[in-house]
Amino acid sequence: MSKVKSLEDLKKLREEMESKLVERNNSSNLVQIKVAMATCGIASGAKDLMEFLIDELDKRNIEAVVTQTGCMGYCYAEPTIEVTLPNKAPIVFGYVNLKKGDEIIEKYIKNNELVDGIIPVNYESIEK
Amino acid sequence: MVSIKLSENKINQIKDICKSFNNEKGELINVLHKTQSTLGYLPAEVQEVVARELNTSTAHVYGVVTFYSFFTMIPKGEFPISICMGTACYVRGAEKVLDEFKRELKITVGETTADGKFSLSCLRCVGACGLAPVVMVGDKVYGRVAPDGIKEILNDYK
Amino acid sequence: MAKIKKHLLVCGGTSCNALQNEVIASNLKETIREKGLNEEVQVMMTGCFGLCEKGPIVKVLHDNTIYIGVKPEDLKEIVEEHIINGNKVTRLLLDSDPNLKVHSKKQLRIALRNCGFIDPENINEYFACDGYLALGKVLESKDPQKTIDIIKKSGLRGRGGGGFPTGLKWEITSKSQADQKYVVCNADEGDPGAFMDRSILEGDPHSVIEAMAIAGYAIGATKGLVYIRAEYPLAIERLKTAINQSREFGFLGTDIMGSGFDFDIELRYGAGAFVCGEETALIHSMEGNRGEPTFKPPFPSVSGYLGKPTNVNNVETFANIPVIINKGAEWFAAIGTEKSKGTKVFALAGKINNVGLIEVPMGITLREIIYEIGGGIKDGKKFKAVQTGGPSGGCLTEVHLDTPIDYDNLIAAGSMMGSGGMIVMDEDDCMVSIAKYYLDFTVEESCGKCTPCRIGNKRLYEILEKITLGKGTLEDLDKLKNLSHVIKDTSLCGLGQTSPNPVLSTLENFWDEYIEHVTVKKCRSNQCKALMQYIIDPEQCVGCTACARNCPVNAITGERKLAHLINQDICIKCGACMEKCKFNAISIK
Amino acid sequence: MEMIKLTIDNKVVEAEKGTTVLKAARKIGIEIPTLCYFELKGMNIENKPGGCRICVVEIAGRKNLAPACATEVMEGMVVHTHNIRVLNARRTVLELMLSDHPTDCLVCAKAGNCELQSMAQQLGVREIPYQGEQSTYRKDTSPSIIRDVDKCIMCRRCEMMCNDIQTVGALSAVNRGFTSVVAPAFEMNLEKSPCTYCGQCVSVCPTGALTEVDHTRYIINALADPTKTVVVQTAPAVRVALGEEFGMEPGQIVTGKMAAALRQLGFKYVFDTDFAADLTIMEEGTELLGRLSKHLAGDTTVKLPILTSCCPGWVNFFEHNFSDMLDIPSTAKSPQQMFGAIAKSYFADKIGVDRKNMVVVSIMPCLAKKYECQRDEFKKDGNPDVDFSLSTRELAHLIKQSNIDFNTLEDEDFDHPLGESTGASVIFGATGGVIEAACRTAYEVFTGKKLDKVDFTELRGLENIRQATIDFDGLPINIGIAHGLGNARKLLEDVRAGKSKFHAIEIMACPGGCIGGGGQPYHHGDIEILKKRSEAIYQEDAGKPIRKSHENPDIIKLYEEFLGKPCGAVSHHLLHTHYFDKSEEVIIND
Repeated sequence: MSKVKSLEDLKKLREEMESKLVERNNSSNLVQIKVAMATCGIASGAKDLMEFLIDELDKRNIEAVVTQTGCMGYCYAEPTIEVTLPNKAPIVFGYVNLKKGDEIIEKYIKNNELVDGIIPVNYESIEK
Repeated sequence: MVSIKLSENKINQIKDICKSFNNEKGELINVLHKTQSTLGYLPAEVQEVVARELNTSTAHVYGVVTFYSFFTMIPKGEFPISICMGTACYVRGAEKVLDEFKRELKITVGETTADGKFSLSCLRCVGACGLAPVVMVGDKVYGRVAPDGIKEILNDYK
Repeated sequence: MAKIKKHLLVCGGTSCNALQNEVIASNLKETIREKGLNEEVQVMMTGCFGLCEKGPIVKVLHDNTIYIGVKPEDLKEIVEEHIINGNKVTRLLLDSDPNLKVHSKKQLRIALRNCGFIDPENINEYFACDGYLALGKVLESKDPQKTIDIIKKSGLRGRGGGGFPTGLKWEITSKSQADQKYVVCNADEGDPGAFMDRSILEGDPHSVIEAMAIAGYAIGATKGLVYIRAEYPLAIERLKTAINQSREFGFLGTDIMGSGFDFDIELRYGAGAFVCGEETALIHSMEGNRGEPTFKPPFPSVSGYLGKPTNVNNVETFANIPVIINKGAEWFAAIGTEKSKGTKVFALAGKINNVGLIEVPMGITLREIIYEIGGGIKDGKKFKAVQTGGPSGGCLTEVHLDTPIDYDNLIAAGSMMGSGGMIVMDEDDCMVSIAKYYLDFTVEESCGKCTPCRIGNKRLYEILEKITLGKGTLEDLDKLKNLSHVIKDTSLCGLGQTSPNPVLSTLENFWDEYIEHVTVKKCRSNQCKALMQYIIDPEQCVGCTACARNCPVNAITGERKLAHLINQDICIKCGACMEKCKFNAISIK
Repeated sequence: MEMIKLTIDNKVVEAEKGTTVLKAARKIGIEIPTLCYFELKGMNIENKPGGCRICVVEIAGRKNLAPACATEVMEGMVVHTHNIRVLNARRTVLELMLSDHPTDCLVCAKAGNCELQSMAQQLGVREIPYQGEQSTYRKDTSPSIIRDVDKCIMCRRCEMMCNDIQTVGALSAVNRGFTSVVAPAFEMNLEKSPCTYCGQCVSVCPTGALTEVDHTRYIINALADPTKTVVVQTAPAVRVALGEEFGMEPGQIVTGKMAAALRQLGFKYVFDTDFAADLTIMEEGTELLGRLSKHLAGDTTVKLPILTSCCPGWVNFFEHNFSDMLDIPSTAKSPQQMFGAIAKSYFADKIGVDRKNMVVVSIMPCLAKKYECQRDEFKKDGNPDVDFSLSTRELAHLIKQSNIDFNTLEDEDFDHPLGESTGASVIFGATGGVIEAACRTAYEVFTGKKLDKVDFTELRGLENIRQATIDFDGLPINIGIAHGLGNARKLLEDVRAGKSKFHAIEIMACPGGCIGGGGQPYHHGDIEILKKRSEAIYQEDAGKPIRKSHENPDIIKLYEEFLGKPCGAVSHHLLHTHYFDKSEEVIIND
């Protein structure tokens, strides 16, 4: 890994990373899942859930990236995950145990059918 | 003459820890953290060795050990049980959970059961307020614990 | 391929009129079925939208349309016009309410901007979110004072509790002359019920690292220290990972981004002492000593860690810095109130439906937080108080619900911002017991150095305990008041100067409850065991013996099939009998 | 120096920048009460934790009250030291302190000298409204010091003395909050800690938490026992401080009254430790010259510098901390122990009393002496050379108990032969005195010449560490002096590192030397008292007809009749000792 030597270098690096993300978002069949893995999430079983999702999506031949992320703020509904289907807005699901995880794969990811436990995003983020 | 009764192996472990912090007095708290995580607790003899290695007084080391609630001079149980006493847990009934543990284990806070299996302590907030009341056994977090659910938790370790 | 193409979401938050939501959902489903769309349109109940005052809410997912105040008779129009014809029903649109337009969502995430969005262990994702750009800009400007000016102009105040202007603190430290200076990040989050800093470090550690480097450049320090609670293993792990990544890319180390500026960060661990959140105590703890505070001045910005000028800021304060640099002081200063700029992260907990981490603009009201973001009180109980500022804060009541929250208003209301704990209490919480709980905490956490805090808080606790045991007198209430004022007035550090706040604010706001405890010996919340009695109603009791069998101390006597009796001298008031009674024969008096 | 103008209680005062409000107020006669604050001005001893909160004052524009002891003056500051807010706060703080303090003042060892008691009087506290749990701890009695820390008010003065000044490290604040207290490691007995019994903690403790072990009752019993011959010796520093206990001005020399009082108390023989101090010079001086000569002759096995060994606190200190250098100090016993050894041999034989029936009592400015006289190596068949050591304060109690009006006593002399002393022995009581006395004798013995001027003023003073080079007729002798164990540590570390250039070093454990000993009347932080005691010591020296130890006629006689020559066989047996390794030992225990 080479060191970033100037602001220009950094800006290039950012563009590169941004375009990778854009590419990912524009992909026609890539499912993106973020698992909230802060202390409350892990305490509620987010680690097991993440492993489950990775294994099961693989087994069921669904092209997906599962990544960890920090606290989404919905502590009451841990574990929580955010699922982004190709060309769709992200949806946050709460109370996702393994059974619910399975249901999300089968119903929402495979069939675009929503399941219980959706948490509407109730915050604004700053514009980048 | 004060005598220190510790196995050579343990003394060397402590010395190595001190050395890894350049035997610096200012690193006392880091040294104590590392030592406690290695030996499980910080009995008097261990503090004597740490004091000597860091070239400070044993009284100073003891003063520091007794100031911070994280440090303990009593060996904890095989499965240390910690009840979160953060406000969120408190208003959601942590005290009742604690009382139930006390009754069930027949020990009070800061003690270890006779068989060395369980010890009981209270924690400040672990930051899992969404799951209040929260109990930790070792590193495992149990959320939404009710007084009648504690037998079940203990059964996991029996 | 999936048949379902469109989704309609109905808010299922418990604080909206739950019954109405049910009606809306089922009517909507019916309408969809009538139109023969049930194969391709799905209707779902969801969690709270945080727009409770405007409910019921229906959201059309595919084009992100939110309808507010929806009535059953509106549903047909929504389905026909919007779902089938693709024309939005403008009169019901969220945007049609001009008041809501600005704050259509109550929360604004600045400090938490990347939490739950990026992978905290992947620096590349941080780059994609303008990571280290602010540091790059600051270094390129070659003007530390300019950076300080931006922070000053932004109006950012310390998020750790005190609310001291951050830019001013930086300026003082920058002007202190020394061969070595330090930047310290206070991550010894200790308020019971607060976990903002932990979440930031777990979710976005790079923003804190970046901000510390910026602060280092601004004040002329090359060393940074993070003082972090040892009880936060995950945060420590992620921070370490992030520091290593940052070093690999050259954002820490020597000659950062070719600027000639050197900066690196080390970790120091706390060991379970709340008082170490106080900056002088924190510094003594980092030096390997007992975490006892010392009198200020000298302030750490003049003489701190190892006697050198030291700038101490907390995690959340730092998390705001890169955004302020990137988006400008004016942008930041436009958010919030006149004297409190930006947003504040709160850990919303207690008797509330949506326990969670929230970030709201300064100036939001408690009502908005509790009823709209928090989804109201759990189990439909009645709101009683909200405690802010942890053991240093106070309890606010219904009369404060519409007060805009900022540093100064909270102090005026007898509480304080604190680090951001926000605990909601309902009618079941006894306010004397709550005050006692906080004093118990303070007694436990007082360092013992100064008399008023060491002994005074203990005496406060003892008086409160006496009251909860039904032995209090009116004179005790006077003692509580005088003692509280003296402790605040004479204590050495912030801990003692604020520790009586829970007592004073409950005395102020719940005087009736105190009076009840000491005069008629009654606890209206039935929390003070000594003040209550479990009574068996002989009319209701069928003599099933369930209560007697479950009483742990054999306080209940009575023949089978005859009314039972609780011996009050033996009863320990555990409540087991009441739980077991199937005939509602046992009540609390 | 930049001057700051401020207003205190409506009076304008100008004070130096950096001064505290407390000191600025004192300048205009406003005495703000303090408890934890402690200062020995000019000795670099200051305790300023700002913890007791008794000295709080109101400063306009500040939201809470400020401790006067720790708040620096600022231009235009407006201070109120006794308005209603301040008075209520101060009184409440004191009431809180008293609510966690035993009220057994009637029988407390510190009664009458207790700063907490005085404060309660001063603030007119008549009841303690805040009652509750009191913190209780185990009482700990060591050979010299009693810790009754139920009475500790966490002023931290003892901790400061033990760590910052003495660097002994026996004490630290331990625990937290209400249970916090100052204690040795593991709250174990002082006896098991590295405590040197220097007693400086006792001398600064404002309450009865730290006091000396009281032996007066044993003395009364011994004096009443017809089978016992009770002999007393009094140390040099006692005579310049004892008067304070009877209302006299500090620095009053009461040698004659003291001798009279002791005789009236019933001591059969009233002797002077000064005699033994002269003897010490003979032995230690000879040892110094012996080592020096060998060193000059090129003997590399001889170690220099030689360290004085008359201070038992200091001996304890190096046994704990410098056990690798036990061969450096002089082997000469302290004057107290030399006296005991001679009293129970030479003198006992002379008057035909069996040593078992002789009780030797010492009056010392010191608490470590209590421990020293109990050491096993100073016993013969279990019978100690010195049976009891009383502090100056205990002697005063004893005199008061015995209905003696000290102030009106006629001066009396010491008895013979162990009461004859020189000016050289008197100055043992002040820092630098031992080495000055040694120089007076060593110079004359070494050079064979008479000293023109016996005053080595370059060795006197109160600076922490002093050094001087004395010209031994062309041979420069480098002398080092330290008082206070922290200063001693610095010199000793140089020696350990091979960097020391000294031939001889005098060390006294207590700041100021014995005049500031742990057994002296409480000075409550008044440096003037120590200075006056020191002046009195040198005044007593100047007034003595004989001012060199080797000219003491009774010492000369003692060598002729009994000891033979200094450092000879009898001396070696009776007057020299050896030291023990008291550092921690690791016992490997699998």
